[in-house]
Amino acid sequence: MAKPTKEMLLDWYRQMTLIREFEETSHQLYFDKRITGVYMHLYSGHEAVAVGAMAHMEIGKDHIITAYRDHAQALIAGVDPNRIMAEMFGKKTGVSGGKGGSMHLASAAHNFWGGYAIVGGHLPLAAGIALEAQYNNTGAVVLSHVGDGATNNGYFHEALNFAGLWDLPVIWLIENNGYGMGTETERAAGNPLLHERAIGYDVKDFGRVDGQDVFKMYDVMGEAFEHCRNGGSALVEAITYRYRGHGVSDKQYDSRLAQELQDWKENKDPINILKKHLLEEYKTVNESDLQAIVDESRRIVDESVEYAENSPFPTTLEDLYSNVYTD
Amino acid sequence: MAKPTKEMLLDWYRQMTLIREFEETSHQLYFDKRITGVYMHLYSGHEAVAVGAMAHMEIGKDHIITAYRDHAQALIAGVDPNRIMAEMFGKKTGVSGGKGGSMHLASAAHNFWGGYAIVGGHLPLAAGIALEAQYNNTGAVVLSHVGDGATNNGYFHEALNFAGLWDLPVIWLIENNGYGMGTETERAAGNPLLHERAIGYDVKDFGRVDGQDVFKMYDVMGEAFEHCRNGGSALVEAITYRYRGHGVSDKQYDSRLAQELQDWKENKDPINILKKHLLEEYKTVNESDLQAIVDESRRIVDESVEYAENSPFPTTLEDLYSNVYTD
Amino acid sequence: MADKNLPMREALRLALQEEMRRDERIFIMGEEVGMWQGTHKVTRGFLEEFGEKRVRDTPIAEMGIGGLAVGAAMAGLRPVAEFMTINFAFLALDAIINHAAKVRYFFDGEFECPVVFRAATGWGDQATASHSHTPEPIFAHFPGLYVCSPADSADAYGLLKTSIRDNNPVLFTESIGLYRMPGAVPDNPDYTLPIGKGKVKNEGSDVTLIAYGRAVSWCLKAARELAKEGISAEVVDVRWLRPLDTDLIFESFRKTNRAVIVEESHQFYSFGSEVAAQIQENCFDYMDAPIKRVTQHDVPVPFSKPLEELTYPDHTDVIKAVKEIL
Amino acid sequence: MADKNLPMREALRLALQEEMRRDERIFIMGEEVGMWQGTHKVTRGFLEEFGEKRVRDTPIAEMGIGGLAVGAAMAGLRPVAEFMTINFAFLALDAIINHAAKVRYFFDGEFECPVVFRAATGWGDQATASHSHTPEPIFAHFPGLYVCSPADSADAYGLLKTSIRDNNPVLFTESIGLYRMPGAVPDNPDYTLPIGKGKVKNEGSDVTLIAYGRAVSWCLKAARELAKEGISAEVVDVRWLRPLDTDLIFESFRKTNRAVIVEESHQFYSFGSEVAAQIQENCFDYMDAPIKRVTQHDVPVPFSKPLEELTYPDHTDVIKAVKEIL
Ligand SMILES: Cc1ncc(C[n+]2csc(CCOP(=O)(O)OP(=O)(O)O)c2C)c(N)n1
Ligand SMILES: Cc1ncc(C[n+]2csc(CCOP(=O)(O)OP(=O)(O)O)c2C)c(N)n1
Ligand SMILES: [Mg+2]
Ligand SMILES: [Mg+2]
Repeated sequence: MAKPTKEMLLDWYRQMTLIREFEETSHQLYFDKRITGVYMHLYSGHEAVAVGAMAHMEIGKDHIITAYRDHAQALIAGVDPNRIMAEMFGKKTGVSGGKGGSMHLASAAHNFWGGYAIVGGHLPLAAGIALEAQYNNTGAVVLSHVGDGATNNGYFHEALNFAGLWDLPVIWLIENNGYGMGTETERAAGNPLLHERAIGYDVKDFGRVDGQDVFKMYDVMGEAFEHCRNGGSALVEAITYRYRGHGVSDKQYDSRLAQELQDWKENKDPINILKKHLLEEYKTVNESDLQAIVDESRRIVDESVEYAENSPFPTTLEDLYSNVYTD
Repeated sequence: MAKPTKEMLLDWYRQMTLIREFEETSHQLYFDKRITGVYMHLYSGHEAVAVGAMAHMEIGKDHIITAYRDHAQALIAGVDPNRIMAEMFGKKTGVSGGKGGSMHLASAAHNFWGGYAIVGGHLPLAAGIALEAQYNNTGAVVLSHVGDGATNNGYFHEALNFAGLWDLPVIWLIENNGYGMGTETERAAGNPLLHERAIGYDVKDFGRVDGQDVFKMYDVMGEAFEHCRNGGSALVEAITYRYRGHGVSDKQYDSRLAQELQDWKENKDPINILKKHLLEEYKTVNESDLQAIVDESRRIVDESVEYAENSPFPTTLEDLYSNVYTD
Repeated sequence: MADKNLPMREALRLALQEEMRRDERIFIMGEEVGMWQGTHKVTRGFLEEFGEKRVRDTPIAEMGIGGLAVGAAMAGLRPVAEFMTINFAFLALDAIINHAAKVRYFFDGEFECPVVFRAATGWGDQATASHSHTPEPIFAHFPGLYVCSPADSADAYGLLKTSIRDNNPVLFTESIGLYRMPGAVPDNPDYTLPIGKGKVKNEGSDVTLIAYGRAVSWCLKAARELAKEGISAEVVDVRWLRPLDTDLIFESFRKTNRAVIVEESHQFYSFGSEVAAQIQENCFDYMDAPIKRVTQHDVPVPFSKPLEELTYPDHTDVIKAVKEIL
Repeated sequence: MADKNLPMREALRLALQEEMRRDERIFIMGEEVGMWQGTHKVTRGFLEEFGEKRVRDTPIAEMGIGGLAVGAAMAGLRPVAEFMTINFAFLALDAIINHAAKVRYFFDGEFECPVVFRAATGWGDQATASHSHTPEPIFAHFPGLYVCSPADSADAYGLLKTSIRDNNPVLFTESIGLYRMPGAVPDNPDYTLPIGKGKVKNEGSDVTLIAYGRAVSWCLKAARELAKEGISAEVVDVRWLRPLDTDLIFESFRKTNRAVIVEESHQFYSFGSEVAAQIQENCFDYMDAPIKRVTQHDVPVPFSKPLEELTYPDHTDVIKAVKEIL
């Protein structure tokens, strides 16, 4: 894998801080009751996984799809943060017109096929999108995130078997954050080494990778993309951690796992790891450069909140009935 | 594994010939339109798999469950052939009162939990039956047959994961007869070495075994039973072949695979293999002894047909509505 | 042009074949659709003509088939996903209802999902309880999906083309009992029918018989018998359970003031339930008698031939119901 | 003995706890029922009291959960299998309908299947389209299963005990909107209620409001408001969708001659469809007006709060419907 350039690293830093600012702000907005609803799943702590993986996507060609923990993928794909935030508010200007909310962001223009709320439900969709790529010989690769908990669902089995059997260009990126809601991976999977399931489908097993280290993510995902470009499916298991519990409905999280949480934040924070590297590797990069990036992310998120706040709600019967069907 | 005694071998020969006679007779009866319906799946060619496996079951303690190809398991378990044949005729005297037919034989008294018609549907049931054994500490083992095609279904994934995760005493016996209906194992499974899926669930992989050789079946299944007795799940992949195609609805089978079929019959017939062994190993066993066993099987099957023919059909509304619910 | 006379199976096959010849994006996938030539032979010869790329045998993986078809459809292909029988589509309920029927809505029009889920439906031949459902109404309960079930060869031909050409997800079920039934098929490769529009299959004035799929044939047979006794029965084939052609139903009812609704499935929370509810809500002043329903007995379907026959209605039950309200 | 006042969640918890104390064979399994204390806290404290053997956290594997519970029930245990929400039970439709509801029948009584499938049901809190179903009717379409959904704490307590003690498979759904609603609960550990029997929750003479689950509370509220205007509404809570208490429905209707059926789900092929069909079939001569139905709009449920609120009916829609037929 070619060593990423300084420009790339700075862009990753921008992406990761944007995600972090966005998620932490969303968290605050939720507890301020400005974002409502019962489902909102944040990506804080996972940043290096999506950033390192999506860095290999050829814009306008490759595809990305995930579950309900989908804000980061939308942001990295380049979807307008204003419209993402507006969606979380349920506004008409949201990417999904306020109909989808936090769990259902998507943008056809960005080949972001969306976030899905049924665990495992998007996995066969990923295989189907990959079938189109193979069918029309586009050379595209589909990147599909998968939660550790989702790997125990029948959808995972059937989708990966299709991918292995038909050599569909899909990368199954397991985000093993240690839990499915409150259930540890070990209490849900007969074999907690989830990547070992790949062999059952003739999907290439790229093993486990430290999902907090964007460099390690970048390297292994590079190989996975390469593998799939030549037709075939790949599986990568990234070990990561969720800073904000399962979702906003997760009341007991912080208390139950305070210690574990603190350890990850202090010693394995993906942004700190990248920051440390940047400062050590590049004399030309200093604290203030990086702070400027954080500030810019901050500004973008603040603006998105303002945009969302000032946007109208969908309210009419016409809004309600539009897009049930297409004509 | 202790070497099976001569008496055991003769009993296996009895079981295998009884199954063969029963199935071939059923086949004839179907084409004579004396057995009706669209679904009937015969076990001819598979005999050594169930016989070698079930030989390890502790009567009244262990459990057996399978899919719709279920005549053999019923016969080996000791269910009255008369009542099995009556069921295939849809008679009131059938094991399932005529309500289940060929695909739904069962007998609580024999710990035979039945044949099921939805591919993969019985697999979580097997796990549930094993949970009862574990829950009540009965020391019982559940033997669950699985078709090669069924291993690609979500039910397989979820059931095996439960078994591996909770150390449920279930043996998953894959009967890889090369086809799911008309689809070769290789065209349905990403990795046609189906036993390799075990690792994904922490189910112990006992590899592949020649399902036509009852001795090999007996040995590997002995180890599998031993493993599960101490709590834990096991997977065995038996390679076998179906002489009568998928089922009676399978019109093109004989023609399409005539050559392949003939090869299996001539060179890998499970009954011939056992017969050859008996005659070579035991001077005291001769052709006529074995013929007498076949004749007895023949007689039992003839009797069962007569019994079925002479039994009444269920015909009343009371028959129709009984056992929809229990009171 | 002169019509062809084809059994429904062949009408479906012709429609699918012509559509696949017309549009490269259309492909068929499902268990045994290829080498086996289709469990019900609707895809006979397709593998040879269109090749493995467009005629795809699948593993026995209904939830995967359902979801994969949705993804392929969103991405621009036009999948026809065949469930060997509708019973196995129970395993794809989530893929069909929570994905196919909703992706357009919860992304507010970002994607289209032009998928057709084909499935053989209905009972007979002692298929037993788990293999004998006609559950169209439970799928049609949910908005976002269209549900269609043809009653004869001409409709099968036109409705399948309509379903394939439409850009919404369609559940298209084919009564096993009709596959062999012959009927005239228009010799027109662009023969399509409007979505959500039913058809009067027999004009009448004394009573309206309402059904879809195979039950329509019982109604037509009943109408013929009733005619001999001087009773004039109108037969309405709704063709679509969703959208449901209530206008046509009301129009007929306002003329006859009596109705019998006939279906293959169980009675509760089903087709007849909705149609009867709709009529009394919208045609109250036209009701001269209670609306009757003819359905199968409220039991799982047993194997034994005499019991199975006892389970299901036929034209004689329709005639009986009609006479009860005349 | 004096009644306790408990929110429905606590009434369910108490019923389950008492039953598990009474019968060692009963165990609870499902996603997050243990360490998390239950997504809806119905099993709060259970892991501590009953241990891992009887309080089993499961993988996210609904079809497996459904089937495993069926096998365990056949083998002699008495599983209470919790689906976090009924939406996820779509993935277990085959396990519930083709297995739980049929094993007794197709083996002609060889086995019993005393399983209770519990699931939170209903909408609200912007759960979005795939997480907002109240699909009890589609499950209740099929014979072999019982389907129950309580409307208040006392019923929740008694009906859950009834369902657990019965030897048939029961789908038991709990309206999320009712979990917090307080109500009197009889202080009697053996408080059970008859299967398939509904209850008049408010006596009236001008119109009958028929519902189950959460919709009952809208009916009661509507009845109170209507009373102020001198309109006397009887409220029938059917409690069970299968078996459905048609006798009680007919009895009330023959008294009031008018009915409005209220439900949380979509209109087509649903609860109101069947009840309306039943009434006009069996009480035709007592109908003074068309039977009205109040349901949610025929769209997937949107996220945005104002749109979500627009989607669903409440007591005001019930009042409106009543006035249309008075
Ligand atoms: C089929 C289904 N079952 C249950 C749920 C409820 N649920 C939502 S997220 C979740 C946990 C998923 O965990 P994991 O796959 O590890 O993803 P993570 O949230 O950790 O990113 C569960 C059980 C659901 N949405 N869909
Ligand atoms: C869920 C489901 N899908 C499809 C079918 C139709 N079907 C019945 S048997 C079968 C093939 C099963 O093959 P395999 O598992 O290898 O078992 P075998 O018949 O070879 O013993 C299929 C596709 C079904 N019964 N259930
Ligand atoms: Mg996780
Ligand atoms: Mg096979």
